[in-house]
Amino acid sequence: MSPGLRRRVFLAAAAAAGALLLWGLTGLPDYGVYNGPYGDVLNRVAVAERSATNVVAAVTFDYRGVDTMGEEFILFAAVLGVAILLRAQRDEHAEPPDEDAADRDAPATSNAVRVVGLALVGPVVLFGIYLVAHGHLTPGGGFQGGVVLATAALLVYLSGEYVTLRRVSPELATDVAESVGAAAYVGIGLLGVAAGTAFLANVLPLGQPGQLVSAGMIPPINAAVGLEVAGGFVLLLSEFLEQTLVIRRPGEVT
Amino acid sequence: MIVLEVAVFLLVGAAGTAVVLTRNPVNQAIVASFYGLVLGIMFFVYQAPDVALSQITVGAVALPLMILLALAKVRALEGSRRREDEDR
Amino acid sequence: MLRFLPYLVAAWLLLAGLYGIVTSRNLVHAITCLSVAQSSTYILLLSVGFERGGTAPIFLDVPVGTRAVDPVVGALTLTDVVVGATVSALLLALAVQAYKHNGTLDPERFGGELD
Amino acid sequence: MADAAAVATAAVVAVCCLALLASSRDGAVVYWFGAWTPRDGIALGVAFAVDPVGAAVATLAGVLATAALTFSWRIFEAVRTLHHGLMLVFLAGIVGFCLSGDLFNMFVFYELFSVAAYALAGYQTTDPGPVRGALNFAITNSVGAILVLAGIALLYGRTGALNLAQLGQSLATHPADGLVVVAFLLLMVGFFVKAAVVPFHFWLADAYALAPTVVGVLFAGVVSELGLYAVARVYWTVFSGPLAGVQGLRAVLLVGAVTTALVGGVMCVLQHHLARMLAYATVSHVGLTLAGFALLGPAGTGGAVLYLVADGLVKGALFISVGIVDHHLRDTDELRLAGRGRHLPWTAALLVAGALGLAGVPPFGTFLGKALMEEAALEAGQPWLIALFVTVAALTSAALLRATGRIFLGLGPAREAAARRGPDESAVRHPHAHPTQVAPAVALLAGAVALGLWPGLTAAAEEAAGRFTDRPAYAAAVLGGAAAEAPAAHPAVPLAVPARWAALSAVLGLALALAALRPDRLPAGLRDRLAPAVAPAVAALRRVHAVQIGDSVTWLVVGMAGFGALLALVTR
Repeated sequence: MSPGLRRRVFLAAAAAAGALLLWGLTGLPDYGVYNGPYGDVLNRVAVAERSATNVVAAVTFDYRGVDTMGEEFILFAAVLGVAILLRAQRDEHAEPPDEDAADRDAPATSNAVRVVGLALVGPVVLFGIYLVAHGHLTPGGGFQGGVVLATAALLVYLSGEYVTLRRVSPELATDVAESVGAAAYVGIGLLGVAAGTAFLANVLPLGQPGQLVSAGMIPPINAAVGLEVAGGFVLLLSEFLEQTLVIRRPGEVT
Repeated sequence: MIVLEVAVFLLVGAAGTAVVLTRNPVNQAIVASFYGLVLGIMFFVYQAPDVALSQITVGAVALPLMILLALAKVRALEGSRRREDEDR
Repeated sequence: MLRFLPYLVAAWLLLAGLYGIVTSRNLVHAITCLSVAQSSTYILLLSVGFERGGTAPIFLDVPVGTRAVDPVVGALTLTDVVVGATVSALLLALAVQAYKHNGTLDPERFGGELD
Repeated sequence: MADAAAVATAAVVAVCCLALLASSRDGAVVYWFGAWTPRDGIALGVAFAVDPVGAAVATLAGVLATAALTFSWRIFEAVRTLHHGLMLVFLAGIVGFCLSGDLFNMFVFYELFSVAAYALAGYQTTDPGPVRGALNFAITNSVGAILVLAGIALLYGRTGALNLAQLGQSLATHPADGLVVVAFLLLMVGFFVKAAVVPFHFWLADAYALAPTVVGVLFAGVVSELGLYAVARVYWTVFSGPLAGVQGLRAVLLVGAVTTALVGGVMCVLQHHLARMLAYATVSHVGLTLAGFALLGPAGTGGAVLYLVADGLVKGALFISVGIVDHHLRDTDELRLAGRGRHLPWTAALLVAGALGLAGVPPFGTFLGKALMEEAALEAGQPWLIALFVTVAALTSAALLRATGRIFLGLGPAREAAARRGPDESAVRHPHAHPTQVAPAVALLAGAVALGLWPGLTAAAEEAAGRFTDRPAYAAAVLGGAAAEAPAAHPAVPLAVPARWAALSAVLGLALALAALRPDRLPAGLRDRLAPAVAPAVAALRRVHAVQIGDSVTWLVVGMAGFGALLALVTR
């Protein structure tokens, strides 16, 4: 189809599809009205049953924990996929960036930016860990905390410290973090099987609601997810970075 | 409160449309980052702070960053391609 | 008006994102448009679980039994956000590859069938 | 080492799924993750609800993955570990998708195997084709996934449930309204994108044909069929209550089935690239399978499932055979390869056997599946479907027989072949096919034959389908309640008449192939009259199929509007 024809065909079809969508959407309860029952039941029982004050976390990691396990494997598959796509390509170039070259190629950064960037790394890491550790109590958790941790690694890069980044998070370490995170999720799930109930059953002591050590297996799962997400996102970002760096040959002005 | 909600919904609709209509991918990444932020705010209105947090970290930071990195990579490839042409 | 507005916004964003993909002349642009279409599902999910006057489903400072919004849609949307981001990352890697082989990000200039 | 571990894992998965299949024969096996059993009919957690149909599809995936990984034993060098990891994640996603009893959980597994598939389709990075195919595949299928999720959101807003059984119970109390129809539309279209039902199929040929063989085996063998499985599963567990009285639904689905079968069949004949040929054969056989499901009864469903499994084995074997051709002759273009396969008689035999499997000739399992579907078509008052089955099976087998004749016997007009000759014509890598390459294909074909010879298989399939289509029994098994009564025993399907139809397919296929290879033997009058009539239509069909990403998404929206309009019409 030519671009013009395609646009016209799409607009005509989208008008019809939009009308159908609206027809379906009018069947929903009004915005602001929730009829339940799933969410209402969980809001009523989750805190007592799981000692987790954040019911979203209880749903994510306990009641519907297998969804989240699938989600972690989606991340795992995507990272494997990006790696398989971009690494195979790097092999074509046959010259991995040695550290000197990488140092030269990293973006030029002013000292002020460098200092501010590096100074931010500590607080960002702390914030990330806080989010992971308190996931069962307050908003946050392994996923949000993991992404925040990954941005800390990125801050190091943006401060022009590519070499430091390679040293702090070498490919192998992030690979391992990501895989171990995914495997740990399955491992924690198997605890339930070992205890004689079901896969992903919460068999650890639940403790008191509101305390840092409570909600049984939810905090360990949060930690596993945090590890995987942080490793996964650092890998994703650094696979793209690596690409940018390989292409620029040493001595080249960009 | 209701006025605020309506304003946020309209802003989300407008920002999303702006992302689609921004044809230059570098500019689009910036607009997309703003859209991610607006969506995050909307999720606070929805009383879903968990989702808002991850939307802001992913939609406003991580994803635009990956887009920019991919574009940087493409530009680098473009440069080496042009150099090869000149060599020839 | 408000009772239907979020659904309207979601439907609009879905179609707008698809429009962007259909008319796109740049793969990276198309991928960002896909993430806009994806975001319509976040809005739709959270809208159907929203309860006016409800708090966030976090019972640290408020007692259990307080009216709260549906925690399930929150969990579903969290998963959805991750899925959207990872798919986008994979697509970006493919787009970079496509540029490497074709010298362009314009799908219009990739050529048709091989056969 | 990595090879052995991957093959062993896939084989263990296949065996486990087979065990599940055996143990679920007397009723669904329900497993609640986290031990969250339902309370007062409300599911708190996520369940796997395994029945023979889901377990059969999962077993098919496990068997195909084992065969594919065995085939790739000696081929991958550089990225082996990453590749095998992705393959196993891919398999895990498929298995989870088949076993899950929760709509959102199905979506998660759907995305899991899809994400793995996008990467696997595109990673052969030295060749520009796969990347382009993978991009179209990934974007179009992601749009499909978004529609699925929108459908889930609609259903959740109405019922506050995600468990399939609970959703079905909740919807059954009211007749279908706009929301139910549109939710069904969104889920159906989303899954039809994966199934490559016309007009959602435009992404498929590039993605399947350009993917590495080891991946193509699973793509062509089971992934498309998963889309159909999902539509059937969701229809029978969730929508069969409110949509039960809708007379026109069968017609709507049959429109999709017939279009898909014919477009796929014709496009298959028009291909000269072997893997593309198999890709379009997949499209057309998806159409046939959909016809079985579209009859909306136990017999049609049972036949469709039986056909799906046997056909998946046959197509897997064919994809491996094409992989052997590619490995040895470094090409898969029928015209360029003309006469160059003379030293590969075993591969030729595999392709001929596969073509007969596609034609649905006894003793292949495809025959039993088709016989059951034909029986169901007669019962449902749709005898014309038999003509469709005969035609389509003839088309796809003709394409393969033609290619086999040309490549391995050197038949066909010389000038067509000469025009396509490449420079490295003499490039033959290995004189003989390696056993780890041939054995998986032989094993898959043997499996398809074993299914065809299994005594009482049609009755068992019909019984399994009887459970699959019994919504109250499914709900009782998942949510607790009165035990389902044992379904009635089914008489064996008479096979004499279907055998004649299958023979007709094969004869027609052979005749078509010979006509294509020896056009000079056709009466001149017929040739002169046929060519001008067919050529414009063929050109138009080819033009429509020369797509880029924007086109396949446009067609997706067109298809959604079309199916939506039809559904709106019949549910009025």
